[in-house]
Amino acid sequence: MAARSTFPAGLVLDAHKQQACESPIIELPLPTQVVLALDQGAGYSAEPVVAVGDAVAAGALVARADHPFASAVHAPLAGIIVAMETREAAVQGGRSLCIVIDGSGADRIDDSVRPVTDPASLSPEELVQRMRDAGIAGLGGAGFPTPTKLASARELGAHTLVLNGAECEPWICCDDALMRSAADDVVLGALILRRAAGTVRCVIAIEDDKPAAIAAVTKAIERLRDDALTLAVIPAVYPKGAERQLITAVAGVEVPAGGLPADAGVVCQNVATAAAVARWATRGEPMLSRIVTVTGSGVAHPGNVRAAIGTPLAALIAACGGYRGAPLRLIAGGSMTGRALPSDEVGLTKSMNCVLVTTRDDIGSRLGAVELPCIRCGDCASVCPAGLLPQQLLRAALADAHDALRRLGVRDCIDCGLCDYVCPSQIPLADRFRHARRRLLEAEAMANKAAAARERHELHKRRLQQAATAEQRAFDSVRNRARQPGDGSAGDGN
Amino acid sequence: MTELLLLALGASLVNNFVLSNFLGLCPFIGVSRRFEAAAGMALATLFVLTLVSGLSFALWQWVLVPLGLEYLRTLAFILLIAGVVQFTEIMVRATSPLLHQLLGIFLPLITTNCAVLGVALLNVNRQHGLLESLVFGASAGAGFGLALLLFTALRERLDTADVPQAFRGAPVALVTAGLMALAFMGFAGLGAR
Amino acid sequence: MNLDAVVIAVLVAAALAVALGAALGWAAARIEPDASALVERIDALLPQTQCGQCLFPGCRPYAVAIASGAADIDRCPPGGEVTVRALAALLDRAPRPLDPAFGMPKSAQVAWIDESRCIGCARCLPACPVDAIVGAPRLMHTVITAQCTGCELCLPPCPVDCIELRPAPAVSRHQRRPCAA
Amino acid sequence: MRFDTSPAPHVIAGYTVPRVMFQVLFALLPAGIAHVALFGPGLLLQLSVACVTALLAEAAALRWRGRDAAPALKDGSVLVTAFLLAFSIPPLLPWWLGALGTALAVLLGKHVFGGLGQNPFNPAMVGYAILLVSFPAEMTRWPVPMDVDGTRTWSELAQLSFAGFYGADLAVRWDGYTGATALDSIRSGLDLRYTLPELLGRGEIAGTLGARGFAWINLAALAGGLYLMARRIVRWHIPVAVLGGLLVPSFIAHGLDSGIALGPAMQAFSGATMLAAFFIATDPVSAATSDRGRLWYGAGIGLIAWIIRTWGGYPDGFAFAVLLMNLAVPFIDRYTVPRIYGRQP
Repeated sequence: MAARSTFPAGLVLDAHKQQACESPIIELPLPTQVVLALDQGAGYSAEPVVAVGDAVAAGALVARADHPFASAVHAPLAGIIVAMETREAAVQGGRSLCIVIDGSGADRIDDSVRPVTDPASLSPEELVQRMRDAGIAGLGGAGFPTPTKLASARELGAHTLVLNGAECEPWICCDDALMRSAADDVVLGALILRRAAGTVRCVIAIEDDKPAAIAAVTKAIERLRDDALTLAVIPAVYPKGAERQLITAVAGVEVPAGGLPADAGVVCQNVATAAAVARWATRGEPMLSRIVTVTGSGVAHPGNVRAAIGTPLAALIAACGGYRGAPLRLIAGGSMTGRALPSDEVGLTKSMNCVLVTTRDDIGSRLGAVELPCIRCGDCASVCPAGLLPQQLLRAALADAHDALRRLGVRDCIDCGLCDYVCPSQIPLADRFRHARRRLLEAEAMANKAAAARERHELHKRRLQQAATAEQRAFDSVRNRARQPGDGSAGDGN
Repeated sequence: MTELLLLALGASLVNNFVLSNFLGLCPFIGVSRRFEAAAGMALATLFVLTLVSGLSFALWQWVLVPLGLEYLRTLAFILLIAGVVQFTEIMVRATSPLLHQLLGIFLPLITTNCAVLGVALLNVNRQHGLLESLVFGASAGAGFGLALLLFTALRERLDTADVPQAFRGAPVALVTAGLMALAFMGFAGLGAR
Repeated sequence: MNLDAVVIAVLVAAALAVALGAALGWAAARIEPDASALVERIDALLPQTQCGQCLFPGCRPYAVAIASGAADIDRCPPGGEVTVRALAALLDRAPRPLDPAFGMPKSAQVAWIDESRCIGCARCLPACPVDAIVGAPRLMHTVITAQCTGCELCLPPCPVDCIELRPAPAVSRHQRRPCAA
Repeated sequence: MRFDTSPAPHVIAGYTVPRVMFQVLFALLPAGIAHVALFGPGLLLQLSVACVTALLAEAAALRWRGRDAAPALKDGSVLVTAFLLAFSIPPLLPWWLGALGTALAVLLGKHVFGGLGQNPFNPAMVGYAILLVSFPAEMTRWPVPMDVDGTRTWSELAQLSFAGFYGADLAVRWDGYTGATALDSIRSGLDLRYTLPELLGRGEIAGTLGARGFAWINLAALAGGLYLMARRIVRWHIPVAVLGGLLVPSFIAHGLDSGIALGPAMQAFSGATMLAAFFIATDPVSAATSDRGRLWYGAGIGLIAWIIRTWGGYPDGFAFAVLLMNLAVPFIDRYTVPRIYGRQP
C-alpha cells in the first residue's frame, strides 16, 4: 500500500450543472424500439442467446456474459427481435453487435423477474452470481461489470467500499438527482454491495458542491444507524471522481500503478450502481434502465431522464424538448472525457451517464484551437492528477520513443483531459497519449509475436534437422544393408 | 591544499578540456548519442586519465629525464597510453565483467582521445609533481565526463526536436557544442583575481 | 646530435615498443571476441518473420551477419524503418533508409488458404518457418493466424496457388477508460 | 440526425501562447520606464532595432524552411527575445551591434534548433553572450545614471543615447558621461585593493541599496515579476531559487568578510538580478520542466552568477549562468522526474 498521497493536483472547472439539476427526474415511457449494444461500454461483448424473430418478455435475458468483463443484457420491453447486426454504438471503436427489439405494446413480464426475498440471507458468492445474472454493471461511465469487481475485491481482501457520488465532470448531474430523490435506495444498495464485496466499511463520497444530495444521504444514513456506513464530503475539484483519485481523497492511500483498487484494500462503486442493486433486490428487476442527464446548449429543456437501456438517444432528447439552436457535437458523457457520437440513433448504454448536445457556445474554445509548438511551460504537469509530465510525454510520443513513454508513465495517464484544458499551445495532448498507448500496445504485441515466432522457428529448424538426420540414418542403414551381402563382389567394382 | 583545489577547478571547469581547450573532441562528438554509452565513456576516461597522469610522471621523471631523452616524450607517452588502455581493459575484465560489458568498445577508443596525451604533456610542461599530476589528470577526466554527459543529454533532447533538415545530426551537434563552449567562457578569468 | 643519443633513443623507443607490444600481444590472446551477446540483442530487434528477404536464411543468421559486420542494417523490409532505427540506436550508427534491393516494407499481413481450392498436398507445411500451417496429406490446410508471420515462403511451393496474403487483424483495441463521473 | 466526431476533451480553457508572451512584455513596462528615466531614451532605440531585426530574422528563417511565418510572428515569442536582449545590452550600443546580437539570438539561438519550443538555450542570452565576448568594451559602457550625478539633464542623456546609437566616438564630447556599471566599478576597485566600505563611500556608486540607478530598475523588474507571478504566468520556483542561490552565499560571504564581499541587498538590487530571476531564467523553453528540476535549475543560476560576480572575469554573470544551466537542463530533467501516482518513489 502506498503512502498518503501528495497529489493535490486537479482543477476547478465550470460545472454547467445548474440547468439540468433543478427540475425533477423525467420518467420516460418505454420507447417503441430499443437498440441494445452487446458491448455495454466496457469493451467486451455479451453472447446473444436469442435469434431474429424471437418474441421476448420484459426482463428476459437476450445476451449472456461469458467473458468476465462483459455484462448480461436483458430486454427492457416485451416485443419481437427484428434485427441483430453490427451498428454504430456508444462504445470503443464506435461499432458493436446490436439486438434491436420492436415493442409489442404488451406488458408481459419475464418469469425470472422476482424480488430477492432476503438479500441478507444469501452468501456473498450467491449475491455476486445473482448480480451477474441480472447484468449489473457500473453506471458511473466505464460500464465495468460490478460482480467481477466485487469478486476480485473479496479475493484480494478489500476492507473499504467507496461509493462514488463525486460526479466531478462538468454537465453531468444524474447521480446528484438520484441521491436527492432516492437516497434510501443508495444506502440500501450500499449495504448489499458491502456484503457482496466482503468489506468492513463503506464510505459514500460526495463533492461539496452538492449540498442537497449531501443532506439527503446524511438523513438516509441516520435512519439506518450503521456505524460502518459513513459519508465523506470531498472538495469539488476535477477529476476527484476518477476512481484512483477518489480512493486517494477518501481513504488516503494510492492505488499501485498497474494494479487494482483492491490492491490498496479499496473497491469502488458508483452510487447509481448501488441504487440499481437496491432496485434489483426489491423488485427483482435486472438492469433495465438508468438515469441519464440530457443537457447542453443544444437541448431545449435540459434535465435528468430515467429511460430504458437501448432507448435511442433521439427519443431522450425529444423528451427534453428536442434540439435547440445549431447542435454541433453529440457527446456521450461529459465535456472532458465524453465520446462524440456520430448519430442520435444509437441506443442508451449502461455506461452512458450523460447525453451532451453541444453548440458552438459550449465547445467553441476547442473548435477554434490553434496548435502551436510546446513551450514547456509545465502548466499541464501542475494540473495532472497522475503526477505525469505531459510536456515530456509529448516529445516522447512525437518521437515514438517507447522506452521513454513507458518510463514517463503514459500508461498511468487516466485520460482526464486536464492537460489539454490548460495547454496554452492548445495541443491535443490527451489524444496524442491515447495514440501513443495504442502504438505501445501494438509494438508489444509485435514483440510478443516475434518472440513466439523465434521460438517456433527454432523448433521448426530442430524438427527439420531431426527429420534430415533420421532420413540420413535410414538411408545409411539401407545402404549399409545393401552393401553388406555383396561386400566381396560389388565392393570390387567400385 | 587551496592550490590543489584551484588546480582541480581549473582543469575541470575553467579550462575544461573539451569546451575551452578543444581536446578530446572525437569521443565528445562520437560517443554522445546515447546516455548509457556516454556514462561508460566518462568513467573509463576518468580512470585512464588518472592512471596515465601518474605513470607518465614516473616515465618522465625517472626514465626520460635521467637519460636525457626529453625529446622522445610524445612518442613515449603515446606508447604508454596505448599500453595503459589495454591494461585497463584487461583489469576491468578480470575484476568486473559487468563493467566491461557496459564499457564495451569504448575502452580502446580512449587511446585516440587526445585529451589523454594532452594531460600527460601539460603535466610535463607545467612541471607538476606526482600529486599535482594525479589531481590534474583526475579533474581533467571529471571535466571531460561532465561535458560529455551534459552534451549527451542535450543531444538526446535534440533528437526529438524539430531541427531543420539542413542542420540535423552532426551540424546541430556542433552548433550546440559551440554554444556550450560559449557558456563555459563565463568561467574565464575565474580564480585569476 | 651525436650518434650515442640516436642509438639510445632508438633503443629506448624499441624497448618501450617491445615491452608494450608484448603486453598487448598477451592481451590480444586473452581477449576472445564476445559477439554472442550482441547477436542476441540484434536478433531481439528483428521482426522474426524468418522471410529471408535479407538473403540470409532467417533472422538470426542476419543478426550474426550484422554483428560481424558482413551485412548492413538496411536489409529488413518487414521490420521497416522502425527496425532500422532500433538497430542504428543499438549499434550507435546513423539510421539509413532501407535498401530497396531487398524489397519494400508492406503493412502487416498473414497467409490465408482458400480451403475450397486446397488439394492437401502438404508441400507448404515444411516451407513454413514457424509451423503455422496445420494439415495433413490429402486433407485441406489452415493457417494459424496468430502464429503466421506473413513471410510469403509458403506461396512458391503451392501447386494450385490457393494461398493468399491478407491484412493482419488489428491488435485488441481495449484501453482503460476513467470513470470520472 | 448525424454529427461530426472529435476526440475528448471537447472543451479547453482557451489560454494561448500569445497571451503569455504579451503579459511578459507588459510586465517589463515598469522596468522600461525606470530605465528610460535613469539612462535616457537609449533603451527605446535599442528596443526598436531589436524588435525589427527579430521579426525580420524570424520571418526569414521560417520562409527559408518553407513554413508559414504569420502565426510565429503574431505569437510574440520573438518579441520577448528582442525585449530581453534590449534590456540586457547597454543603451549606448551602436545600432548594428544590437541588430547583430538580435539576429544571432533568433537565428543561432532559436531557429537552428527548430524554432519556438525547440531551443535548448535562452536565445536572448546567446545573443548577449556572443556580443559580450566579441565586443567587451562597447558592451560594458553605460551612461552614468541620472540619480548618481544630478548635474546632467535628461536631454543631455538623450543626445548621448543618439550619439552612441549612431556609433559616434563617445570619448570626444561625452567623456565623463559614460562609465562602467556599479558592479563593474566595485570589482575594479576591489582589484586595486580598496575595501568595500571605501568604495561605497566614494560618491559615484553610493546609494541606499548599494548602486542607485540599477537599484531602481531592479525594483521595477521585481514589481513586474510579482505581477507575472500573481497572474500565474510565472510560478514561484525559478525566481525564488535564483534569488536563493545568489543571496544565501552572498549573505554567508558578507558575514565572513564584509570588507570585500557584497551583501545580499546589494547583490539583489544591482546588475541584472531581478530581470534574470523573473524574466530570463523563467523562459520555460530553456528551463528545467519539473518543479523540483526548476528549483535546482534556478539555484544553479543564482550560485553561478554569484561565483562569476565574485571571482570571475565578467562584472555580471547572469548571462553565462543562464546559459550554463540551460545546457544542464536535459541532465536535470533526467533526474528530476516527479513521482507518478501509484508508483514507489
